[in-house]
Amino acid sequence: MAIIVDENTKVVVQGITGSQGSFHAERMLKYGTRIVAGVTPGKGGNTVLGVPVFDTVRQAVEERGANASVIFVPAPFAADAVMEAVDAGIDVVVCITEGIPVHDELKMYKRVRAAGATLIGPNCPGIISVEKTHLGIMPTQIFKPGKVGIVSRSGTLTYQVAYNLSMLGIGQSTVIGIGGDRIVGLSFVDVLKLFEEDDETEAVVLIGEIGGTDEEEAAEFIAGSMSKPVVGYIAGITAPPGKRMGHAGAIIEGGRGTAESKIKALNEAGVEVGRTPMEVAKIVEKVVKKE
Amino acid sequence: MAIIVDENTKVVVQGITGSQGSFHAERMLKYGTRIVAGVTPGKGGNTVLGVPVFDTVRQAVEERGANASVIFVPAPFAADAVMEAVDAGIDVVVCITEGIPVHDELKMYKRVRAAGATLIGPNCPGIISVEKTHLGIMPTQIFKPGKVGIVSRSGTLTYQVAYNLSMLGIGQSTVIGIGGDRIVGLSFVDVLKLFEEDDETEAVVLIGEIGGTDEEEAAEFIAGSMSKPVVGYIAGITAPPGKRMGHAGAIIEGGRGTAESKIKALNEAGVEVGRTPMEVAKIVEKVVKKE
Amino acid sequence: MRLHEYQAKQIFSEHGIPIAKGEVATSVDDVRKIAEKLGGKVVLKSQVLVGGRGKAGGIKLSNSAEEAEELARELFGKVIKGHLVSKIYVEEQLAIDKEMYVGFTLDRSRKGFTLIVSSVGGMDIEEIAAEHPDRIASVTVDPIYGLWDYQIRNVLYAAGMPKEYFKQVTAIIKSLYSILVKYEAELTEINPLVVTKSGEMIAADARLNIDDNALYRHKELEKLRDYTEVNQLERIADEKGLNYVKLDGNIGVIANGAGMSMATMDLIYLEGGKPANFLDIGGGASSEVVKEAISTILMDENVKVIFMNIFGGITRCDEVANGLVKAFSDMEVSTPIVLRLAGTNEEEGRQIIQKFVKKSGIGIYVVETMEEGAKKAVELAR
Amino acid sequence: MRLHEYQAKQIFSEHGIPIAKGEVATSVDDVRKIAEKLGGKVVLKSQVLVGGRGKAGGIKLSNSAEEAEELARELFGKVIKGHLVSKIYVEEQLAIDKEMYVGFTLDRSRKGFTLIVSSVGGMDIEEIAAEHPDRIASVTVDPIYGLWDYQIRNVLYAAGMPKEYFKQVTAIIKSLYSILVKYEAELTEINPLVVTKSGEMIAADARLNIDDNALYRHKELEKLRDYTEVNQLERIADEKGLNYVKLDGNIGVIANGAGMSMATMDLIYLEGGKPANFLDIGGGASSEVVKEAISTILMDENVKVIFMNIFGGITRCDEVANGLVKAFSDMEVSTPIVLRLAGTNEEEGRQIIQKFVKKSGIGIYVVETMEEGAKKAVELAR
Repeated sequence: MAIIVDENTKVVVQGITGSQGSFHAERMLKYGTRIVAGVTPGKGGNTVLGVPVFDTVRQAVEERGANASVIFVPAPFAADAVMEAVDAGIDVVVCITEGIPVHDELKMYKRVRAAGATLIGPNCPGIISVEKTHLGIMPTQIFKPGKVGIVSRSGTLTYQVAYNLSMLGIGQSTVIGIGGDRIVGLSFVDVLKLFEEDDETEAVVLIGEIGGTDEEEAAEFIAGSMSKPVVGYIAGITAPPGKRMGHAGAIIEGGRGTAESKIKALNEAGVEVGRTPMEVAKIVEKVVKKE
Repeated sequence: MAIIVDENTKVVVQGITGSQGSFHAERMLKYGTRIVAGVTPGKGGNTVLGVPVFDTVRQAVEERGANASVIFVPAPFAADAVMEAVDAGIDVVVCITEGIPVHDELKMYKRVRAAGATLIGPNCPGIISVEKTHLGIMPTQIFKPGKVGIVSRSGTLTYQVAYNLSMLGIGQSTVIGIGGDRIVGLSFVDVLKLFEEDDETEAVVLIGEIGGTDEEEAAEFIAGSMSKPVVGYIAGITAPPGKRMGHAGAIIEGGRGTAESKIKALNEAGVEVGRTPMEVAKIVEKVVKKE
Repeated sequence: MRLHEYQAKQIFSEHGIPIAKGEVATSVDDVRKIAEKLGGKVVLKSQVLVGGRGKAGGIKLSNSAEEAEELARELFGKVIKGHLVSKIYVEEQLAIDKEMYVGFTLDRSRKGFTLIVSSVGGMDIEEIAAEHPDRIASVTVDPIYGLWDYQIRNVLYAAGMPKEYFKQVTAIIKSLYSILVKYEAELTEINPLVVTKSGEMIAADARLNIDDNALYRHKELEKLRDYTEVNQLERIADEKGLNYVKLDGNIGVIANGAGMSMATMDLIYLEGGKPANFLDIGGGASSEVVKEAISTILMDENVKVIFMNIFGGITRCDEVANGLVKAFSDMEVSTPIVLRLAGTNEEEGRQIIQKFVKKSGIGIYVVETMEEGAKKAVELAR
Repeated sequence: MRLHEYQAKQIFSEHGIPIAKGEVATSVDDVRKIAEKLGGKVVLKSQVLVGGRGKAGGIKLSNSAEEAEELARELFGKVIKGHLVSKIYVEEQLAIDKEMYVGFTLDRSRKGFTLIVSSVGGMDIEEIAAEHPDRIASVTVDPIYGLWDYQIRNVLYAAGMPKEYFKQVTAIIKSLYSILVKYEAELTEINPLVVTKSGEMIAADARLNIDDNALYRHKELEKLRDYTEVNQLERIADEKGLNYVKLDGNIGVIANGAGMSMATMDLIYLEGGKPANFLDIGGGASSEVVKEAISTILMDENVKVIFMNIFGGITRCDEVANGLVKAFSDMEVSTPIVLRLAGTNEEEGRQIIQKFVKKSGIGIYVVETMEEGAKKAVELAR
């Protein structure tokens, strides 16, 4: 078992003929991901990397049985791509695209939820169920199979922590980047629930950052409903209030959503929070060995 | 048991201070309907017919526990009233109002369905569970308790058929006017399902009219999933094609939705269709006696 | 409310949909002038609110201003499928390379607006569906989420639309949807959507039906209503707010509720009679409305008897009775009335009528059932 | 992108929200002329994109054109909370009877736009919430269904809004929501919303923040961006499409991803150093972007060392290495670089750097971990 996706997941890559799409599709194929189709409107009938390309997701579902999608289309067309995937009956949509307007993101979110599908991202590195499948843009070589789940708002920090864990000999079950935008498909709580129920996961690393209250809500859930140990990391302790730190997720507004408030909430929920990615890995090591 | 509403249903009347609202609220109260609140924005704090009036449905729900609503507000404000009711947590919304723009009706429909609530109407006479409760504008004196359910797209025809049934000594369980507009909250199929599961209903009268394909879909459901006998009536056999017959429900477009196609579909599903309301009542008499 | 082609085209054009050059004319003289301006090679299109006007002879091609004048003389005053031609839209002729179809229509069963596209056109959409099922495709737009590009792509691929037209036809479909939402239309279509020999895509016809219930929010459209088209009686009824359709029988029908009105007509037919009209006074009608209903029907000279069939719910029988009394008090009425009153305040209504009949002695036949009423009305009409 | 008050007010006014008479001035002379035109009794409001400008002395009342001129002389060139005053909005004074608050803001957790209304105003919304919790109310609008009247009513009743204001404030809230949707704002507010002694309701301030990601659909707004406000370096970075924030330390930071950039800054602090900036090259940066990032940071004279911390995912380490090489080849760089490369194409990247360092002999310190890198950078900055 793995959460959300596994070796049986049949993937369609939307935007497979673009430079990012083809580069990462090739990497995913190498990792063993079952990419059954690509979609680029107007390019239907071609083949890329041995994968048949269709004009529409509907065709990819009907003719190739795709049930998950990874989206590499540019921001102005990304919301449409998500809507198309959901409408075609895709269960899991991973949207890599960065820079999608927030009004579009809200519509995407609502549509996906109404359809009962799962949206990972946007502005995310995707999901990897280690040695089973990879839907996204992660540097797969850093992961090692094991029993630690990782959920993160930041792409690169995820890699960093996974890398440190692997160096310590601690493998991962599923690693999910939920995305750095203000409106994303999955919350920490959504993913923690899945890890809690997953037989292959024994501990979870939660990587948050300043802005929003998702970490605070996660702390509440952990305190009330998590039996598995959770280790935290929060980026942005030193970020000056009010300054915009890269993607929209990282704004401190009105004192809420500060690193302090998040770390405090997590600590109160019994979550140890590391000050550096390396420290996080060492705490996990301690926690996992204790088990 | 009765379907959708019963003697425990707690009703709020939206638009209770209007002339239609107060007239029919009084009639409902006399029938025994548990009207626990009225709502008219700006009139909160008053009392009408001994019923406390609130400014918002939310207040009526919080302070009086209302779980159903009957709406008498004018067409330009009716969609807003439905949205308000659903948002306040009302389970059953009966919208009497006629003349609501169809673009509004679509939004109402979608919102109610997303919330898992039940919308009866708009442009309907409401619902009566005989001798239990009445949410609407029906002439209650014509109904008699019994085991025949009635579902109808037309208000007055419903009364006519119920009247004829009562004259023959055949009582009714629940009578629902689903409304004559093109977009209404409940379809024939929705109601037939409920009657099929209702212990107090032994037979059903379905009163349709030209336009749309709701009767054809009902026929399909009856053939496949109904064990109880259904008797039909279709108005508009002689309506000239293309002419607009009153409310929007009654247009014949492109040959679909004609009285002939509906009667044929019902007959093929084993439903006997009466040519006059009286004939319908007589068929029901025959069917019920046979049981 | 259905708009005329020339009215719809103006709205289409304002929303970026290309149309041919043209102007509307109300006189032969106008037609000649416009045709001259457009260089003589024009189409004369009768502005009648009915489908199939082309086959019925309502559309004519002309090669010169003189010919246009002559054709206009024939067309004005002509009756096309029951509609009088009083306006002609004069348009430049297009060199047509290809005809297609695009349109949105309210979908009752799917609860949204269905976009229909066909890569063939120039005939009724029903014909296209029957003859070229592989060249027609549709998708229902959820009004909550609106129209998305992928839906258009899905339909265009499925309808076999040539790729070189995707961009233009997508833009047109998006404009059509904006118009649909902005004006609260229930139907809008372009049939045919034409590709000219020079590669332009042009709406060669334009249809836009607005939801009557929404007209109060679109006062600018209400002004476009064309009453010259409508039967005089229907126009009067409309101004009075009555739901009236003129038919060709001799039994005036007044009922409350469309279903009841239709059932009443059906009954009259079953008894061997013919209704003179459909008239639904709606729910909760006042005595004033009832009076207006009666006076409207009496304007129809064919009417020999009126059958009023009322089953009161939101309508109160006493109001109906009062309306009847008012009508008879204000007008001199010799037409007999068959009256059936049941439901809300039935007793009060009957008493009002009995009192009035006693006092005035006029011909109101009160019946117990609608079947009896229909029988009586048919009998009186003979 | 946050608009200036005068820009937002123009948009508000176009959408039917009443504003006071006023004009924007860029010189003392302009201020006097506008003040004269408005009759002397005016408010001078510094157009700086920061909250609390009133308390910080950015807003002045004047009773005559002469006084306005004098006050303008003081305000122009003044720095309010780090923002230079280069524009003053001159507005007629209002006879204020009552102050209130209305606004919409993106709600991440409820996935919609939250309407906040308070029947008291004239201070920060946080202060209102703290001091008058019973006079403030909110509701989240589902973007799929839009704003409905009942939601406004619910909020107005809950905020204790006097009934006589319902109509005006409802109209203003609806306009605000239209603006929010039309311009894809993430925040829009009126604080204070003023009722004058003569009973008019007027937006006395106006705030409108547009989603940067949506600006490509609103070219007309992009033109309104005021660069005089922004740090020179940030402006250059913005033109290059970089995500750069100037800070006051001496260690230049370049990383990929906002989280990684923040974590890198956090590490530098932990090691006792101070970052000179935040710079996120984003995902999938090309060598050109990397080169631009380095050249931008080198413009900051405080920078003594650059710490590049890259963990490649969508970003490829070879691209980053090539960018570094390009930067060093095109510019004369004496600033040492601490480089940490891991992830996608890590090996390729390292080889490019090794080759380059060998050939050119310049100061690039390649480290294995980010902790080590931070330590090294802090050490070099001393």
